[in-house]
This record gives sequence, structure tokens and C-alpha cells, in this order.
Amino acid sequence: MLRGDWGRDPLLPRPLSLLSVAHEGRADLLAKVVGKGTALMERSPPGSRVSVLGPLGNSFPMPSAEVTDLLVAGGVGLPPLFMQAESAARLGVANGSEILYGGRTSRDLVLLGEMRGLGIALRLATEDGSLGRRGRVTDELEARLERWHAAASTQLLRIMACGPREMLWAVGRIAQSHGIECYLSLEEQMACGIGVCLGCAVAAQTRPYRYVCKDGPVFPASEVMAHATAASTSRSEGGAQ
Amino acid sequence: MLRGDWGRDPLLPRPLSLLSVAHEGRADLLAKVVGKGTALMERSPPGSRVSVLGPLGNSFPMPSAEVTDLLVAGGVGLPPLFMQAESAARLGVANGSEILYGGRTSRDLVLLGEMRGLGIALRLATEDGSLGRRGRVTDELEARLERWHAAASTQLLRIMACGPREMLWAVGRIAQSHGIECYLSLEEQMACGIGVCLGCAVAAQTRPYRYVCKDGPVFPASEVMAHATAASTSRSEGGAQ
Amino acid sequence: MTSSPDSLEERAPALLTTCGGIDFRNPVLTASGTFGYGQEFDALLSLRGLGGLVTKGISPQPRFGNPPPRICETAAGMLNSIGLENVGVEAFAREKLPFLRTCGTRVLVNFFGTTFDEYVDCGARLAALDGVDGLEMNVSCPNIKAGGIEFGRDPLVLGGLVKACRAVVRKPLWVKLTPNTSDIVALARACADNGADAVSIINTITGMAIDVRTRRPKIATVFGGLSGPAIKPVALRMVYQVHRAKIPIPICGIGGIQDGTDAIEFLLAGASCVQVGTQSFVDPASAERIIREIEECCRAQGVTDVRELIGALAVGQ
Amino acid sequence: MTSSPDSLEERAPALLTTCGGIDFRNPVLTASGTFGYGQEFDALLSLRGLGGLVTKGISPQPRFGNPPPRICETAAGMLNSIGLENVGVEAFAREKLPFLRTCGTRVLVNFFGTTFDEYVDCGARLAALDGVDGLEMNVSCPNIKAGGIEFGRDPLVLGGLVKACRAVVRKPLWVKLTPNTSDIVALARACADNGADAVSIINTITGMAIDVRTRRPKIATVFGGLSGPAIKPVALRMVYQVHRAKIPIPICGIGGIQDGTDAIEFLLAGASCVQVGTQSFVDPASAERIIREIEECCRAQGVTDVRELIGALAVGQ
Ligand SMILES: Cc1cc2nc3c(=O)[nH]c(=O)nc-3n(C[C@H](O)[C@H](O)[C@H](O)COP(=O)(O)OP(=O)(O)OC[C@H]3O[C@@H](n4cnc5c(N)ncnc54)[C@H](O)[C@@H]3O)c2cc1C
Ligand SMILES: Cc1cc2nc3c(=O)[nH]c(=O)nc-3n(C[C@H](O)[C@H](O)[C@H](O)COP(=O)(O)OP(=O)(O)OC[C@H]3O[C@@H](n4cnc5c(N)ncnc54)[C@H](O)[C@@H]3O)c2cc1C
Ligand SMILES: Cc1cc2nc3c(=O)[nH]c(=O)nc-3n(C[C@H](O)[C@H](O)[C@H](O)COP(=O)(O)O)c2cc1C
Ligand SMILES: Cc1cc2nc3c(=O)[nH]c(=O)nc-3n(C[C@H](O)[C@H](O)[C@H](O)COP(=O)(O)O)c2cc1C
Ligand code: FES
Ligand code: FES
Repeated sequence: MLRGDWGRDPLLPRPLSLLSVAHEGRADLLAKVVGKGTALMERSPPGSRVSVLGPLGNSFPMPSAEVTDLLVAGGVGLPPLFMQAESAARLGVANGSEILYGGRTSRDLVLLGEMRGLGIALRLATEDGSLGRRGRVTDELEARLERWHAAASTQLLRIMACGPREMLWAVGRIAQSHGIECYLSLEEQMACGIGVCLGCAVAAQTRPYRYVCKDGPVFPASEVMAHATAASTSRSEGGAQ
Repeated sequence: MLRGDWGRDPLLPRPLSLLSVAHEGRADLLAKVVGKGTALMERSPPGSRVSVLGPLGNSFPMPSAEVTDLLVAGGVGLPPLFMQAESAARLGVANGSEILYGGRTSRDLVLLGEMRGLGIALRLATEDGSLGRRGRVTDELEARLERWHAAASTQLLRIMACGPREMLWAVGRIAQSHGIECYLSLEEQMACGIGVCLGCAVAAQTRPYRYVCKDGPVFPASEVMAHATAASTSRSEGGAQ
Repeated sequence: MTSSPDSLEERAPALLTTCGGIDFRNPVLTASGTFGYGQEFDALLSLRGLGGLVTKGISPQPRFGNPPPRICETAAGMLNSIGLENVGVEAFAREKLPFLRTCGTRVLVNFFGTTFDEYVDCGARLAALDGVDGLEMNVSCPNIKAGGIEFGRDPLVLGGLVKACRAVVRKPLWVKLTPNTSDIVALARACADNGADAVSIINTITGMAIDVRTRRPKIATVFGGLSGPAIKPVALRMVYQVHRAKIPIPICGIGGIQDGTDAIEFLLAGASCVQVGTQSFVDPASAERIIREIEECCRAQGVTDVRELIGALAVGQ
Repeated sequence: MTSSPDSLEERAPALLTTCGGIDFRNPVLTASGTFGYGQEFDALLSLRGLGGLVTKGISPQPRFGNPPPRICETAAGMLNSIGLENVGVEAFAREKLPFLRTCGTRVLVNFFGTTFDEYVDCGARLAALDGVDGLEMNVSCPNIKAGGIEFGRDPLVLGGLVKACRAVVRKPLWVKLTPNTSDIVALARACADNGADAVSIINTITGMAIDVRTRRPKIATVFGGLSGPAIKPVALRMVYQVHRAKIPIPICGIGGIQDGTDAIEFLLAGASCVQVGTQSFVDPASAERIIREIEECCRAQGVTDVRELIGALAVGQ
């Protein structure tokens, strides 16, 4: 959770993923300007002080030489997957991972040089075709899996994804249909980041709700792809905390 | 009324006096950092855009060769008196005016060089004696008037003052006791600056209230030194606009 | 959300709306007490471009208002206790109305009394004036006879007042409700049942602030009315509650509107038009900007008639 | 404002205060629902330094709460509709209380039920637990039997509930009032008359927000509770109204407190202690900072005992 020294508008801190952690205690973040808070961050001069509460929550499972990780990033969902690629590189297993990265246009795709520098394969997709495959990153993922099927490869695959909600559900369904282990990094409105406001609930399979900030943001797709309706038994009309 | 591009905290624009108006449509302001709004102004980088509604309200009476104006400034009350000195200089009558300028310490007294440059006499007072007379600017004013009396001068005097409320009432009383024409530039909480919110009321002699933004900020001392109590006839307990 | 792509670029969305017996060029009015008597804003925006304006509250006799300090700022809002200062019906008719007659927009006159009879008298006199398109009753005024409790807090008292005014006002009569209630729907129903043409929701919420240095209230009368963005969630909730209860008169939504998005939230919640209040202090031309923003938003969403938005909130699965 | 210059530098002001039968090290508690069960903040501030903490609201059985989205931001505030999710009395006693017993600060347990009997049952079971210093009844819960109207809105219903709980709770019993009322004094009086030890003022104000793009409420349950700086003027007004009415039990002030100055405003208005809510989300260590700021402010004003501030508002000439 990050908050600049900007008075009380906006009031709450903003959740941001770590992009990269360097050894000297320095961390990089990558944020897309979508509203007030991110606009203020963009406008802050270098050297501005911010309050940070974190790191919070879990990460994707550790990279491993036994399994090929398909890291599927949609737009601003890149940071946790970049970080995953970075730790794969650090463990010397980057050549066992691939990043599938999609956006609306080539301008939405950033840090490409850095990722290539990590020695990780990069497959791009843009909706307008300005870079990589024309289409969605999920098209790219399906194409990748078809090739895997066609090759009747014994390669063990694992999918990790972060991006817009609709993309994540699509990735989850694709993974399910191919019987591939899949992890999704979710977003939800957050106030506290530490499991006390109970604001960041997501409907889950094993219990009514899980919390993005303390149980996540990364969940096995099987855990969060259950439809939310069953969980709303004690639903009452608002006003009740 | 001035407002930076700072979201809704603080919400309302801030009233500031003009310090100086140059010919090319450029205006200078002088603000003391006392709270949120002025702190944000201070931190804005050069070139920041602000919204300005103004100039609003009246000014001190025009300088004239017939009368000596004693311009009494307390701390951050300087701007309208500086502007008055500037227009005296422009009219070629600056040598007929004097600025009496007081603050807590020498650090509160600014633009001294600029004022000397206008060719206007400068009498300073600081409460800690770090510059000019040790004491209040009203002490300096009384001393000035004593000398005037003692000399049985036929010089016509006029007093114009801006500064903290208590200082203004003191200046008003001194002027009254010497029978000297006196104008006070008042401050009050403001929301609109154009006479519609009715927030900036001050109790007055001739009618229950006058408005700092549209009837002022400059009032004849005789008009606003009346005690406020008679005016509160239709006073009701809040909540009513 | 019907969208007809080919007409999008060509036709501007229709902004016309009707509320409480009055047609408005667009759904944006300016709120009572924040827009003076109109003329003050003549140089600052196009009055002609507004849906309408609501004057400062008028009483039968002039009132001088409360002692200062009368206003203070709060988080995303402000408190005011002006004390219903106004020029009175006579001076209003003589000095303010001539300009308003020619200003080119709808004019609603906000009014009140301190007794039952004053309300009726004031309403009748104002309704008789040429150039007044409608009246908005401010019932947040303390009822002197009933020990200072606002007229508008008790549905029975309110209903009686509305009925009596209705009998003498032959122009559109709106009633502006107080949010200082546990049951806004009951208040709205009392208005509808007694012949009001619309309800304006909401007036200010009673609040207070203290200067810890002097240990005195920041407002001379201790309590003041809270307005501005801070109150928007409460205002929106009340508009929706009344809409959902199917009270058979339209709603004018008020409270913390800063931009086109805020205004559309009120329309979606069930308001037929909105009023911009405190925001006119933040930026005197904001009503004009808000109209433009509503228009842009309609265009972007393929809305061809702004009235499609009224009550179009999607609730439930 | 008595000031004894020579002692100023030497002695720290006394911050001890008493409210509703409990002594507190200082007047700053953390509010229910914004501080979890305490342990979550253990690494973020000194729990020992707090006046006290109030737990998330507990019900007899665990509750899973409302579907997401449950929160959204508003101007200087936020809406929440968590749905009173909690672990239930049993799990609370088993899993949360052991830590709270050793945390070194006063522990109040916030509780509620969805029926009259659940309230009584829950209160009795919690009061019997070792490590619980007092109970705070949350009466903003919708009364299922009475058609969903909150228990706390009607002074008669509220009085009955307080009386019944009082009979079984032998520890300090506070009642947390809803601001969704036209008469906060009547609610406070009902509590005092039926044996409550203190009133906590206020809970959240019901509000709403709409996403104009999707045309859906931003909160799944449509309505949510507004908290944060936006509501401070309303909270302060209600505290002062109850104080001024000389209701014979002390007040704990809550609503939008961000800093020491805000806290002192509540004390001056008549609160004996305060609770910090939403601000703990903005900055988890804020309660600690607020205590320091109160201390500094007392020093600067020459206040040697913080209790001098309680109700010390100067009103009138
Ligand atoms: C666990 C997590 C990790 C994230 N990591 C990143 C990241 O690395 N880089 C990045 O650019 N973005 C990230 N986001 C999204 C980022 O938090 C939001 O874009 C940001 O909070 C928007 O703030 P704003 O003030 O600019 O926008 P606002 O003006 O508040 O709103 C703009 C839009 O953003 C949404 N939004 C606002 N606040 C939140 C919130 N607290 N949580 C979720 N959505 C919100 C609103 O629904 C709205 O549609 C992450 C979100 C979560 C939950
Ligand atoms: C007609 C007029 C002309 C002024 N000219 C100047 C000037 O040239 N230079 C200058 O430095 N200051 C001037 N002031 C004072 C200046 O407006 C305030 O210092 C400023 O508004 C404080 O804003 P803030 O956000 O920094 O302080 P805040 O955080 O809002 O509050 C700090 C203090 O300032 C006071 N204050 C806040 N808002 C207002 C307001 N709208 N009107 C009056 N007092 C307020 C508060 O009571 C508080 O004590 C003038 C005021 C008026 C009414
Ligand atoms: C300074 C001021 C004066 C007001 N005077 C009146 C009034 O005379 N009559 C009335 O019905 N409402 C009055 N109001 C209330 C506004 O019309 C409006 O209902 C309220 O401010 C909420 O809207 P906002 O948040 O957009 O300001 C006044 C509000 C302010 C801030
Ligand atoms: C996310 C959240 C959850 C809350 N849960 C409870 C609760 O369980 N019981 C209760 O009495 N109040 C609850 N409250 C209300 C707060 O305790 C407090 O009364 C309110 O937020 C106003 O204070 P604030 O403006 O400082 O936040 C909750 C508030 C928030 C924001
Ligand atoms: S953000 Fe508060 S519980 Fe997750
Ligand atoms: S500031 Fe609004 S009337 Fe003067």
C-alpha cells in the first residue's frame, strides 16, 4: 500500500505490486495512471517521500527447473510477472519460462528490453496488431497450448497470470480446459492491506470469501473461479459493517 | 480568490490581496504560509497553473498630494499597503506617504528594499527589537502622531491599515482619539468572493452587516468599529442558511 | 445502454428534461444560497446555458442573518450558518426580478417563513410575480412556535405546510427536504400526498467545528449546515431511497456535485434534474462545465436522450 | 485555559481518562472494524501505548459477510458494507482473546445480534470472558424481525435492548449510536435510562455511490456506511448535542478523527475519550501519533490534565 504526502484527497493508500527488488533495499514499482492517486504519483517530483506499508501478501510459486511457467500479463498486470521472471533469472531457470504479454496497442507494452535482458522468451499480442500477434494475450496463450498439444510434449506447464478481471477468468478457463495448474493474481478495492477492513473479499471455493491482501493476491485459479453466488447467503442490504 | 490545481483538499479558493500590478498584465502576490492552501502554493513548482477570480472588492482611497498617508502594515497585512505605496510612487506623491511596518521579528518584515526603492519613508517595529523600534507597530504609530501633535503641524494626515484584527482595532482607536480619517482592510472567512455566499459578513455601523468581499475589504474605520452586538437580533441557532 | 454508433458523431444528445412541472434546457440548475440572485454570475458564465437557477431563500420581510463567523471549511466540504439573510419579497420583486426576467433561464425562487402563516404569505406573493417559473420551499427553517424544531422534520407538520402553500401557489411548487431525518421517504411522501410538484433532495446536514486554540465553535451560532463533496454519498442515498419507494413526484438531486459524473450518478439514482451548490464557490463557472461533461458522457455512452439516464441504476444480478 | 508556565517544561500532561466505568491510559482508542482483533497491528504500533482498542463486531455465530465489492472511496471518506463478517463468539474466545489478554491495553469487544435474543446471548457470553474489559453494543444492525429497520433507530426499541443486555452484562456496557436519526439525544437518553455506562457517537452514516460506466452501485449491497474525515462535522455536532443535553453518562467520540486537533475537538465538545477509525487505514500507526499530538497540544496550551478539556467548549459571549 502506497500513499504520497498529498493531504486527504484521495484518502486511502493505493495497492501496488512490486516490480523488482534490488539488493540494496531499493524497490521499483510500475504504475499506470488511471485516476487521482496514480496521477499524483506521476506528478510527484523525484525524491518525493511516500509512505509504504509492505511488502504484503503472497507471491506466485517459486520458479523451478522442472516446470515451464507461462507468465501471462495483461496491460498493467505486468509487475508481479516481471518480478517472477526476475527471480527465475536469479535462480538460473529463466530459459524455462515464457512471458505472454498483451495490451491494446504497442504503447501499452513496456519494459520489453529489460525482459529480454533477463533471458526469458517473450510473446507479445496487441489488439490493434501494432506489436506481436494481433489479438488478445489469451489468443496467444491458446495458440501456445495448441502447439504444446500438437507436439504431444511431456513438458510440464504452469500458468501464472495478472491483468484485468475478464482476462483472468479467461486464462483460468483455458487452463482448466487443458488441465494445467494455474495461478491468478487478483485485484479488489482495498483500504487497509492487512486483513482488518475485510474490504478486499473475493468469492472462493473452499470458504465463502478469501482476501486479496492477506490470502492473495495470488490464488490457485481453482480456488477463486467458483461462482460467487453461493457465498451470498448472509447478504443483507448495506449500511451494516 | 486563488486556487491551485490541487483536487478538493482544501476545497475553497483562498483570498489573497494584490501586491503589485505590473503593466504587462502580470500581478504579484505575497502570501504567508499559515495552513494547507498556502503550503500547497509554496510547494507548487514555478509555472504551475492557478485559477484566479479577481480583482475583487475595493482599494484604499487614492493617494493625493494634499494629504500624508500613514500606511500601517502588520505582518502579512503588507500587500495592500505595498500596492498603495506603489500607486503613490506612480502618481509622484510617494514622498507624501510613510509606511509603518511591524512584525514579531526582523524575519517577518519583507520587501524592505523594494519599498525604499519606491521613495517612501519606512518606519519599522519588531516585538523582539531585532529591527526598528522594539514594540508594536501601533506604538510606532502613536509616537508618530505625538510628534505631529507636538509640532502642531498643519499637515493633513490619513491612516490606512491592514493586519491582524486586534491590530486594526487598535489602529482604529488611535485614529479616532486623534480625530484622523482612517481606513482598515479587513479579513474574514470567504467562500465565493463575489457577494453571494454571505459568509464574509462584518458587523457595521450603518446597517447590520457589510461584506468584506464586495463592500470591502477596505472600510472607513468609523463604519466597522461599531460593536457587533446590536446586529445580532435575528440570530438563530445554526443550521439555517 | 443502447448505442447507435452512426448517429453518435452526428447528433448532440438531447439534454432537455422536465421536473415538477417545468421544462429545462438541460438537467443542471444552480442551488439556492450559492448563486445569489443570478446577476452576480452574469459575467462568469452563460446564464442562458443553464437548465435553471434557484435564488437565495426569500422571506416575507428582509432578514439580516447571523453574526460572523458564518462559514468555515471542513474536509471536502464547508459549514454555513448565514441565518437565511435575504432582501425580502418586496425588494426581491423590485430589485432582483427585473434582471431575472431577462436572464434567459428558468428561475425558481427558494422561500421560507418562520411561522406557518409566513410560509403561506410568502409563497402566495412570490407565485404572483411575473418571471418566477416556480417555487422551492425551504423547510429546514426552525419553527419558532414549535420550539425551534425545523418545519421539515415531522411528516405531519410538513404535510400541513405543503397543503396550505399548495392552496395558494398556482405555479410549480417544489419542496426541499432536510437530510437530518431518519426517514427521508416519509418526508417525500408527505409532500407528494399534499400536492407538491417535486422534491429537492438534499439541503445541508447539520454539523459543527471547533477552533481548538480559542475553544470556541468555528461558527458563531455553533451549528452550521454541511455542504460539498463530503455529503454526496448521503444525498445520493436519499435520492435513491425516495426513487425506489416510487413516490409519485419527481426528484431534483442536490449535494456535493462537482462534475458531470457526479451529476449523472444522481440521474441514475432517480433524479430528473440536479442542482450545483458549493461547487460554484470553488469555481463559479462549474455549472456550465458540468453541462458540457454530461453531454460528453452521453456521447461516449451512446445515450441520445439524457432522460434515458433517470433512474437507470442497475441493481441486483 | 489555565497555564502554569514553570511546570510546563517539566511535567508531561496527565493523559489518564475514565469513560463508562473504564480507566484509560489516554483518551485514544481504536474503533471497531478498523483495527481487526488487535494482533494485526502489533508490529505497526505499540498496542501498550493506546488508551484501548475495540474489536471487530462479534455475533453469537460466525458470519461470512456481504459479497464484493464491499468498499469504495468517496470525497474525504469511504463507504463500507462488510456485512458484519466476524469469527463468532466461540472462535473469538479461542483464537483472538489469548493475544488480547496480553496486549497491554484496554480491550472493548464490539458485539451485535440479528434478533433481540442474540444480542442478549452474545452480550452475556462475551462479558463472562476473562480479558474483556467492557462491551460496546453495535445497534446499527438491521432488526430482521422488525423488517430490517436498525435496532438503534427507535428510542423505545433501543431502550428495551439496552435494558435486557444490561441485566446480563456485569461489565461496563457501552452503546454505539447510529447517526441515521433526527434525534441523537433521544437515543442517548434511552441508553442512559436503561443502564448503559457510556454512549459511543457515531457509527457510520448510510450512503451510496454509483459507477456511471457500469450503472451499478459501487457497493454490492447498494448502501454502505460512510466514514472518514467527511463525517467529522456531523459526529462532532452529535457529541455536543448529547453533552449539552446533560445525559448523565459519558460519551466516546468517533468520526473522521485524523489528528490530535480533531481528537481535542471531540473532547471539547464533551467526549471523555475518542476512537480512531478509518484513519488507521490511511496510516496504521495514526492512533499512536494522535496521542503524541494531544500531548503536545496540551503542553502548548498549558493544560496539565487532559480531562480539563472535556466539555470545555466556550459558547456564547
Ligand atoms: C493487489 C493489487 C496490486 C496492484 N498492482 C498494481 C501495479 O503494480 N501497477 C498498477 O498500475 N496498478 C496496480 N494495481 C491497481 C492500482 O491499485 C489502481 O490502479 C489504483 O489504486 C488506482 O488509483 P487511482 O487513485 O489512480 O484511481 P481512482 O481515481 O481511485 O480510480 C480509478 C479506477 O481505479 C480503480 N481503483 C481505485 N482504487 C483502487 C484500489 N484501492 N484497488 C483496486 N482498484 C482501485 C477504481 O475502481 C477506478 O475504476 C493493483 C491493485 C491491487 C489490488
Ligand atoms: C481580503 C483578504 C485578503 C487577504 N490577503 C492576503 C495576502 O495578500 N497575503 C496573505 O498571506 N494572506 C492574505 N489573506 C489571508 C489568507 O487568505 C489566509 O491566510 C489563507 O486563506 C489561509 O489559507 P490556508 O489554507 O493556508 O490556511 P488554513 O489551513 O485554511 O487555515 C489557517 C488559518 O487561516 C485562516 N483562514 C483560512 N481560510 C481563510 C479564508 N478564506 N479567509 C480568511 N482566513 C482564512 C483560518 O481561520 C486559520 O486560522 C487575506 C485574506 C482576506 C480575507
Ligand atoms: C452558503 C450557503 C447558503 C445556502 N442557502 C440556502 C438557502 O437560502 N435556501 C436553501 O434551501 N438552501 C440553501 N443552501 C443549501 C444549498 O442550496 C444546497 O442544498 C446544499 O449546499 C447542498 O448542495 P452542495 O453540496 O452542492 O452545496 C445554502 C448552502 C450554502 C453553502
Ligand atoms: C470497514 C469498517 C468496518 C466497520 N465495522 C464496524 C463494526 O463491526 N462495528 C461497529 O460498531 N462499527 C464498525 N465500523 C464503524 C467504525 O467503528 C466507526 O464508528 C466509523 O468508521 C466512524 O469513524 P471513522 O470516521 O474514524 O472511521 C466500521 C467502519 C469501517 C470503515
Ligand atoms: S484490504 Fe483490508 S482486508 Fe484486505
Ligand atoms: S465571500 Fe461570499 S459573500 Fe463575501
